[in-house]
Amino acid sequence: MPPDGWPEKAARFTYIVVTRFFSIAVLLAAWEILARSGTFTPFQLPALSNVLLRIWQDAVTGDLAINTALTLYRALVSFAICAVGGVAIGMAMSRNRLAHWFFDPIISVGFPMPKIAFLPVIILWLGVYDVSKISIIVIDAIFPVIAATVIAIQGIERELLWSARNMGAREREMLWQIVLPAALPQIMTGLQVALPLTLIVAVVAEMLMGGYGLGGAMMTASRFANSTGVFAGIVEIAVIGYCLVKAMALLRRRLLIWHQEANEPTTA
Amino acid sequence: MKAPLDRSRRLGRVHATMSVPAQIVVDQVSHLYRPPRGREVLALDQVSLDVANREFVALLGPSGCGKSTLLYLIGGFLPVETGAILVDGKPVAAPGPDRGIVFQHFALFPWKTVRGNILYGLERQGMPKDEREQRALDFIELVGLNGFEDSYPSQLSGGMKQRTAIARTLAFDPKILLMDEPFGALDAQTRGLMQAELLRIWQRTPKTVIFVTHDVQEAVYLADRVAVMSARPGRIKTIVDTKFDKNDPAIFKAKAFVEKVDEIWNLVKDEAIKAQGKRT
Amino acid sequence: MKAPLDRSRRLGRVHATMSVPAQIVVDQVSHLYRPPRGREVLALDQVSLDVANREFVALLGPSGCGKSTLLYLIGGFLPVETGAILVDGKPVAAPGPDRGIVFQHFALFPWKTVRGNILYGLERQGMPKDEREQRALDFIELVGLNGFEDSYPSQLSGGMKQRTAIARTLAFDPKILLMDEPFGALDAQTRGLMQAELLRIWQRTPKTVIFVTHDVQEAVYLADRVAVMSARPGRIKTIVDTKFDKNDPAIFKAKAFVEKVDEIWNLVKDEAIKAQGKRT
Amino acid sequence: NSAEPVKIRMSWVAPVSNWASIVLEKKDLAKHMGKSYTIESIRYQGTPQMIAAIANNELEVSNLAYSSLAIAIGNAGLEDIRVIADEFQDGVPGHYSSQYYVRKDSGINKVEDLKGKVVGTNGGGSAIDIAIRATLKKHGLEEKRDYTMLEGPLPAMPAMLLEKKADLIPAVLPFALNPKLKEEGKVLFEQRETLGVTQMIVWTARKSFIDKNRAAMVDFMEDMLIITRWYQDPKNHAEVAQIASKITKAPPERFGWLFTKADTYRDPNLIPNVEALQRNVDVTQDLGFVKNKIDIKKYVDLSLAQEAAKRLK
Amino acid sequence: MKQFIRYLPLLLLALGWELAARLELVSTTALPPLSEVVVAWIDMIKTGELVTNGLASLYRAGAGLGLSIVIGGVLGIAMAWSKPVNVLVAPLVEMFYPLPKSALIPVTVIWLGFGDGSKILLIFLGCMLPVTIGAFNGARSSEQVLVWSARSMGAHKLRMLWDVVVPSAMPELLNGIRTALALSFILLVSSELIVAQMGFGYLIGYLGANGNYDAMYAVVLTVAFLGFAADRIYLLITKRTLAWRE
Ligand SMILES: Nc1ncnc2c1ncn2[C@@H]1O[C@H](COP(=O)(O)OP(=O)(O)OP(=O)(O)O)[C@@H](O)[C@H]1O
Ligand SMILES: Nc1ncnc2c1ncn2[C@@H]1O[C@H](COP(=O)(O)OP(=O)(O)OP(=O)(O)O)[C@@H](O)[C@H]1O
Ligand SMILES: [Mg+2]
Ligand SMILES: [Mg+2]
Repeated sequence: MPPDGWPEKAARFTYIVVTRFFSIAVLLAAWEILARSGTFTPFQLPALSNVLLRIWQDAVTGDLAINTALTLYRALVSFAICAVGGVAIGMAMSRNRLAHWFFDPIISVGFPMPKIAFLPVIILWLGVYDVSKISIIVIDAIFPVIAATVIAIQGIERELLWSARNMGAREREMLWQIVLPAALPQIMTGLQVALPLTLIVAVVAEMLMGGYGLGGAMMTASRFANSTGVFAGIVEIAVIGYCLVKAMALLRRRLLIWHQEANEPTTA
Repeated sequence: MKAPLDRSRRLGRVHATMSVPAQIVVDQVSHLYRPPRGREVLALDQVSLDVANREFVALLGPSGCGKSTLLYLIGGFLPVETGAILVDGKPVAAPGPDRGIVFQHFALFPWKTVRGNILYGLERQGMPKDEREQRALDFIELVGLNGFEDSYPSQLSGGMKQRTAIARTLAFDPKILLMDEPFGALDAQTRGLMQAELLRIWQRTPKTVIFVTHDVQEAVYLADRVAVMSARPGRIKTIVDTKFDKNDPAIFKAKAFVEKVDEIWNLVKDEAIKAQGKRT
Repeated sequence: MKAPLDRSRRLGRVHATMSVPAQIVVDQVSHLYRPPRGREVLALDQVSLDVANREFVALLGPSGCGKSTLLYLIGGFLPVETGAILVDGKPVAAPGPDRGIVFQHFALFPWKTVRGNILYGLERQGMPKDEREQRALDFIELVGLNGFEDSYPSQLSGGMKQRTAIARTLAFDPKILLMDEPFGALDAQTRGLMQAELLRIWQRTPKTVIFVTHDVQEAVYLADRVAVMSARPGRIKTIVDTKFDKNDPAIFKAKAFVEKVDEIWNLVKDEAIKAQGKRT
Repeated sequence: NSAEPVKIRMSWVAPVSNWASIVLEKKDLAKHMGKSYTIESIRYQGTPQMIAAIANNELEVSNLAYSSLAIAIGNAGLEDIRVIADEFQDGVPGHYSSQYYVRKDSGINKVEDLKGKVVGTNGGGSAIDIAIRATLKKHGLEEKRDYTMLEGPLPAMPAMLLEKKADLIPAVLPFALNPKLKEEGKVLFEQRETLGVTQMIVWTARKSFIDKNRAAMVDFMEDMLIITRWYQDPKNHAEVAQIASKITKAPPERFGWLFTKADTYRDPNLIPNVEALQRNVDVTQDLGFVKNKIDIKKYVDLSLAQEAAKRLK
Repeated sequence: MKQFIRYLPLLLLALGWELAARLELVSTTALPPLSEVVVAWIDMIKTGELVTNGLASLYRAGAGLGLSIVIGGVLGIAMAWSKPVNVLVAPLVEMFYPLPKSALIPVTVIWLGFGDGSKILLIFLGCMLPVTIGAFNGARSSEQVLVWSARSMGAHKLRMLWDVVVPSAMPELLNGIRTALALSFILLVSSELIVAQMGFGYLIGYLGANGNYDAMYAVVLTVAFLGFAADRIYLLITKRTLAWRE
């Protein structure tokens, strides 16, 4: 085998990009063709090219950067709270009977509760600024993390816990050094569910409460029947979301390099 | 409720008949597994066993007779529900680094490399960094895993995993060693080397060892006493003295040795046949 | 690229020198593990081995030399990247029920009971319900697990898991048996019983068997030929003929038998020492 | 000619105050319902969804605020939309006009004092939102530069004011009746002071639909006239309060004001105030919500309501 | 008694609510005391509208959830085990995951209108995310020797997926389904809030628009209670399904 020269590398890279984005490209092409075919009015389905143009204009004026930064900030701060809080509550529930007693029914009730209905209360308590938005996001996205943590900890092989106890690990150390890594695969799954949820709820909260942010911009566009603006928002959120989801998957791969899933499945 | 009375009587006897007080006292211990679904299994039935300080006891018995269960109880992993287990005179309440255990299925941390697995116990003992790194290397060397320090358990062969587990437990130098078929997955030669190393460590830094094995020769060779367990529900059937000069290379051919092996072999055989008989 | 030429030459030779065509042909197979992170390991290096129809071959070798890897390749679980493996004249492409395997770590389905595990293969063969239920019971009986039919693997002792794995593979009666230290976790007696059963099955419904073991005696007793592998990277070092009358109860004491055991023991020992030597 | 009755889907947002939420309660008065047409009344969260539904032919008769009408025509390009009837008008003399409250103790005594304050709204571009912006603009105040807009649901507005989350809030019926609001708040201005009569909400339908189903639509309008008149007839007031109570789960006593002089004006002939509508749409355009001036007369078709009214003479 | 202690935290929560409202920690217009909510609830049960609206809602939630479990599960497993599926489908899934489903309404309305179809689609899309991620990650982590085991006993590829990959993925998959179950109730309400003639979300929407918060919270609590019951039943089933995990 000759050493990899740049042409091979470039070819390989192109190949990956082409295959990876093939389906998206097809979707986008279908969109443009459909919109231009005249089947729909621009209000129903604006052409992709116009939407991109609009995004470009927003980028030039700086609106895009501000809105994106605000939405991301809200989503990521909430995500951090969900990750830390969710894992902590989940761990407490698995290791402490009192915590389990307290949280178990509350989670069962709180998880499927349509929390939007409490919006007026939240606005009155916390206002419409970041605190209230972040609170709404957190109460919506923390549950998957808690649930995943609990079920992950239940599934840990008891010999692993014994092993650590045997080598002198104290309860606190066990949590960090054994329970957490052993449960990590499923906790990561919970986080992978929670991250896009935080983005979704961030946008929805912005839509409901107005103000800056991608959701606010989309809501405004939608009120003024500005479809191009609405679809621009959809595209922007899709791109940001895609990056977040990908980043999370990469992080997972890094953290779980030891795990079975790091290997490509054989004998498929 | 006559158990408490019984126990105190028995404990008295132990102290009276042995010059050194036993380091591990297993007193009329029974263990019943109650799985959430499926049948209950009485794994141990009134097992009693005393192991003196620095003694090396081998545990033999048919498959499923409760050997692992007994180690788990002494290790403090399972709660002692009937009977009592004392270590150094105190009832066992929880696992602790005074009792190192090598699990039958290794129980390596899959997210740590070979080195990381071995280092873990040392960190927990609070050993300084340089020292523990050195010690980990020494033990990797000892079990012949040089070059695999940074491999994850999933990248090791069965025997290599087992050797990692052995190294991990030996490295943090517990006073008491509980070993559950520690050499089961090793080839004859590596096994011989490991046996020699174990003996060397045992002699240099004296430890009390309880060693489960299926190899009668190994048991007789390594142990001071061999406890033979009966088929399920497990009981201690007989305890045989097996003190030989471990440093004699010709020991395996010695008549006394071969006879001991035969004697124990027959004891185990009876049990296995009984176990088999019970089924049909 | 001279492999193809080489191979065809070699295959020719095989057919010429053996009266029956080999059922399993392993031809100059190498295997390199490339883990996602960590070092690459050359587990097998140009291994060649032919196993005739109905032959019983034992595989011996130091820990980590690639025995399991070789079985995985023959089983069709890992892709053959260099060299070739033919079974019944066809290159191995995928796993199939013609080659039954007993894994070193059992690989029982944790969500199925003992019975469910054994039934699984039979269901896949499309055996009628009554028949397969009966057959599962027979094999549970054979390995002495009556009473544990409905236990989950997590509720079994090490040896019991292993016996379940053996029963599962024997039950669906594959033409070729690949067994990776199948008796490693069994006590001497149960092991003896299992050996006898295996031989009985092998003689009654003839099979080709490749059998990895660390017990030299067992290898010599069971196998027609014993292949000794060298330390990593694994190669086949020697193949020794070991045809004895398996039905002679005194065989273990026979001079010829003991000599064979010694011969092979020494071969393995050299390898293990080499493996050890390599490290230091 | 066709035996199948025409399906008419009607939209509503707020119960009781939108006709579509209550007309079916008196369907026994209707003469043609079930024969030449049928009604489905569908609740929408807001106008954006209605505009999308109209565009997709999912909604035949929609109740749009004047601002939404301007947006539907100017931004969504719904050129064939037609105003066919009135729903209610704000500020008609002798009737209610939306009030805008501040706290008594806030020190805000005139609109100019709102500089730097927080102003509550139910959402940018709504009829009320535009009224606020227009009023404040008249007094020289611009959003963002001079005041902050805070969005919240209309029912929560009194609480937002009283809990000091907002300094000015719109009070529409029935939330304006909150006793604590009356006690601790005071009216800073009424909508009519700046906008005069506001044609708040109109019914619209697409021209294509009207043309195709003209006869059925006249039948429909006729029945609607009968029903809406019944509701506004003072002698039915007790029963009306019962219906409102059943729908909103609020006690009937709370509906004393409903369809009286204390309520906003509803035209008995369902005829909208086109002149006011033109003014309102112009304000919307002034504030920049739609680009171009809209000549609203082109989008009004009162023939249905007039024909129906003739039949009832 | 045991059950009582078990659910005591809920009682505490309810008490907290009642107190917060009675002590006017928050305006009672926005959060009426729980006792009044209960009164409103009893009224609505009597008139039967909770039941009729509930049935309409449950049908939508059930259909959306069912679809998301089947399609999401299959997709997740297929993405884990088939390269082509992964390459083709994964980018789309990854793109649609983080989209607020309500933002997609303009698109879904074009195809499905504002009827049950678009609501079910919305619930389906929203619930699919956790199921797919759970199935994907669970399927990727199934132990290789188990897969090999099944294959060597004659299971063909699809069969092996069903027999080994699905059960190995079960813990994660089930957890994903639990999340989806919860989300289905939330999404149900938000989709019905947008446009509806019937359903819990419709009730919540117009009661809220009318400022009738005690009746609105009665509906919210009904949804929460149904979700709670579903979650409890679901946990029971999970416990049985995963009994093999000691
Ligand atoms: N977690 C468990 N739940 C239920 N039963 C169990 C459990 N673990 C072990 N048993 C039962 O207890 C008995 C003793 O098991 P144990 O593992 O102690 O045997 P062992 O002597 O170590 O056998 P082996 O030599 O095969 O490892 C067995 O019959 C087994 O079925
Ligand atoms: N998944 C893997 N990734 C990387 N390396 C591996 C993997 N599996 C095995 N190896 C390496 O391949 C070599 C051979 O492993 P194999 O399991 O075939 O040995 P073995 O002969 O069966 O040993 P044992 O008797 O200890 O079971 C070992 O050195 C091991 O480190
Ligand atoms: Mg055991
Ligand atoms: Mg192996």
